[in-house]
Amino acid sequence: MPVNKVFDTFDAAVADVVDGSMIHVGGFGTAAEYPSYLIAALARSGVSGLTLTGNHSGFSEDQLKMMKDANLGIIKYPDDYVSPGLLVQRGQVAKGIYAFPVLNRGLEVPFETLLNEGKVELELIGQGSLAERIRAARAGIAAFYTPVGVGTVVAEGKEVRDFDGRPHVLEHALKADVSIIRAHKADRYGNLVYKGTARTFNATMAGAAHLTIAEVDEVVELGELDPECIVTAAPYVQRVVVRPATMSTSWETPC
Amino acid sequence: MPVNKVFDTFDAAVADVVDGSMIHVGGFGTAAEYPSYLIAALARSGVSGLTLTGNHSGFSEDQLKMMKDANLGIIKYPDDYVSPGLLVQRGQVAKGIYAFPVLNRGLEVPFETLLNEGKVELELIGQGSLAERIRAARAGIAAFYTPVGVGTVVAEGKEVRDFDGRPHVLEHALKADVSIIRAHKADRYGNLVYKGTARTFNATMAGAAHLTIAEVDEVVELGELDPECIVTAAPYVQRVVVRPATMSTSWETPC
Amino acid sequence: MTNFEDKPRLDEWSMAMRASQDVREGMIVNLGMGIPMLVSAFVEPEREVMFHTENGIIGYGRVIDDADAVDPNCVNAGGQPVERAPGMSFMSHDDSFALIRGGWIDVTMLGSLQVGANGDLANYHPPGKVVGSIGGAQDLAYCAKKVVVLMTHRTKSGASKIMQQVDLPITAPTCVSRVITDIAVVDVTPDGLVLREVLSGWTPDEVQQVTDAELTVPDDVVELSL
Amino acid sequence: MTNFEDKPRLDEWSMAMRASQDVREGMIVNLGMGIPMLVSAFVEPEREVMFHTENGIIGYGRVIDDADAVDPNCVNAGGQPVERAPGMSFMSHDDSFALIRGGWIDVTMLGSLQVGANGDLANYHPPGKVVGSIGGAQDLAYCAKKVVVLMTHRTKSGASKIMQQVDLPITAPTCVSRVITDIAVVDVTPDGLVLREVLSGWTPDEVQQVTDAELTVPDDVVELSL
Repeated sequence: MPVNKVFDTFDAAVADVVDGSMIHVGGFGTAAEYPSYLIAALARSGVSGLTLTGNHSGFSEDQLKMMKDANLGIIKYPDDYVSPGLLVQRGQVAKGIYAFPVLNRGLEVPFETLLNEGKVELELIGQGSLAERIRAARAGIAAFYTPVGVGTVVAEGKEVRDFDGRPHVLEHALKADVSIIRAHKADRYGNLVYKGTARTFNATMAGAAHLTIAEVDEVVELGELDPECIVTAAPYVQRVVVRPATMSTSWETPC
Repeated sequence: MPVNKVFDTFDAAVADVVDGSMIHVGGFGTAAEYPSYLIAALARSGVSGLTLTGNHSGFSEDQLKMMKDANLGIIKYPDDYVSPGLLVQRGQVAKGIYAFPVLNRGLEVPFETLLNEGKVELELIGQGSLAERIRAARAGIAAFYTPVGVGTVVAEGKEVRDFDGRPHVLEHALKADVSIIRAHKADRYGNLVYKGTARTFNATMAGAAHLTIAEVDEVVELGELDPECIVTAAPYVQRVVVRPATMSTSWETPC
Repeated sequence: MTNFEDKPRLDEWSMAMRASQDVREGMIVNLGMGIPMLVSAFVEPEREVMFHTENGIIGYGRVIDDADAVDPNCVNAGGQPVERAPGMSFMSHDDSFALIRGGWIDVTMLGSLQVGANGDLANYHPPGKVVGSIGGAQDLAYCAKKVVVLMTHRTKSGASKIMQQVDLPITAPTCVSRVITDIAVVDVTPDGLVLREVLSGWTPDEVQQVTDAELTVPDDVVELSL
Repeated sequence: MTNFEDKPRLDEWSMAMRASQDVREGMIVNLGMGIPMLVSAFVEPEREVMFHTENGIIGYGRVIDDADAVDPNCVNAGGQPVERAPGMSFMSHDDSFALIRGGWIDVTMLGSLQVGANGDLANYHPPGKVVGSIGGAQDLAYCAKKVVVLMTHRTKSGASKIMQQVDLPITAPTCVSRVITDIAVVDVTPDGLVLREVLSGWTPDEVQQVTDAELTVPDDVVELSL
């Protein structure tokens, strides 16, 4: 039987994600980079007590609607954009490991509200150390010394050691139970390519978990992806799901 | 004046490499992966007291000639293949940091001869830790904990610490003064793509030194390399030299 | 402290224009959110600079303001759509920060809330917030070869943002080498802050009056020109 | 110790053929130099296995023995030219070993000089050499989900290579889970070495006689079949 990692539905792909899981959530800042359908499927599954990692804690449904209506910026928000903030807003998240837990001005995002109420835990970490800690998990490195963060809040309680006369802080790998990521094309082995800046944390998180699920625009024939240009190699990806041809306009619709 | 990292000759590209430098030498095992013309230029320059890192310490001229004549294996050795062993044989190397310092059977390579005579120093390190130590230098990581090597010769004298109940050894970044590497195509900014398995240590070493020099088959117009498929980004490469259209058959010929 | 309300100030675009003078051909440059992101508009394409953005482009082109020309998969860290430029490449987030941490960024320009006389950078935690968002500025602040801050000289309520000692949580210690404000250019040196350029309409003494930190005024202080 | 010179032994190809039974569809497999590299010849393409090689291919095809079909830039870690196969990709050496270290190799098959009763692997430092070449086997031995050793049962001079305690420098401690030799298949278990399969023409007792380490012989020991 040929290897085939393609799942029929997002619901099936996340069905065995259990309460209390740690989940790497791909994406960075704009709608085109997030695994929206996988986030929606996790919202529908109702799984709770999650630890999420990612750049940003995300927006509530109302905030997204407002931003869509206002067309903030000149990049439009598609109707099927679901932010990881949905999981926060719905109380499914116990802890966040983020570089941007809150907006420094303006909107109060759901995570900030819950943090102020003492209902979620935060581990604040700079983007570079976050990315490297995730990469370390993929690469089997337990911990590493980086110069970044020494003397600031992110290094509190962490070991500091000098190398070549410069202090470095010890950061630990972040291996998740599940990585949910967005890519452009996949083949049935799970090889992935991305589209421009959607590579970001998506490629970083692939393989940094026991289970990596990729939401893709398209599955192509084996051999169609150029072996010189594959960004994420097949072993890192266990499941692939294709985004629907017809845009889903509510996260609540099974998909 | 437009940015242009392309040098006219290999001799010019290595002219300022000084005695006692640490040099990452790209390549892995077969002729097509080595920066032969850069190795030859270093041999001609006569620079000495070098510390070389790489997978393999390399062959002598006589050994190469023998292998070419015998046509060992079914991949032919081109006449312009120069092994890093040339630098060892000529006494230009003080120390080697290698995964394969010697052949476990058969030929005695120049490094083994000099090692037995006490004329060179060896730091033995497994391929994976070597690659990761070089990558760490490129990535600004001072040191990292790996499970590999604990309880063996490569971990002697190194710190060992448990993470998740498993012992790990602390390995330090290897930042060189110069990386000499081989790539397939470059543009004048220094972006690089490789050809198949020639990527190996060449891509690993790009940017893991203060000065990276790439020997390439071809320089293409800016914009011709697909931004989704560039393997080594421009900032990591300071100099590019194109291999000659007519094969050089002696390393002694200025080039 | 006098407010000097009637005195001239550079607007954000003019500050960016001044900052663009510090961007030279061949440099690898990272522009932080806010005013710094305006700088690229003043770097003509012939001056071959590679702009890096944390989310994984090295060598992007101009910021796009035509909705029809936008590619949602080619944006900078501020979410602005940018042009594809010849010689650019995409990379993952770990690779992008490896580039930063490895010391390959020649100059980063960052916004800030405060800068200390010793070069301390405090740009992530506004007063009154329970937490701040440290984002990607921290790696840039620790690892870029040169850190230039672009910020207004004072807060809206008139407090100096160049402090003898910052009183907000720091993003990175002793990392800033230059501050470009709406009225002056100040360098952080081993001997303290040195006033390099003063906006026309201000005297060095007046700049000092609106600055918490002590400024050295050298003989060769010049007028800030765009 | 009797030599049993007249008894049958598997040749290298037959050992590889036996080993190929342990390679199942969907597995990520790394084959070390020597006998292990022969294994891929016995895995039909329909059994979709991804062969990984340290020098940076995941998913290569068959070893090529036609000089005209050789691509010098598509070789395995032993320098053998290999076919491009659909679904393959190339990676750098650091990425290739990240894949190994991260635990993504299901099975690695390695040659060895000695294996200990506790699973110690000693495969890099031949007796009499001042140093050995540790190569890429170490990462595989520590990090692959399963380590299978393919080696002759004894040295040319007749010494057992399956040792109660290895006496050569080790590549990695307690990592081997199975040894396939030219006369037997032996598993390393928490209770010691267990004889699983014996080549026709040998009795379990005779295998024990040419083995330094103590072997447990379970009731279900079977004849080694290809």
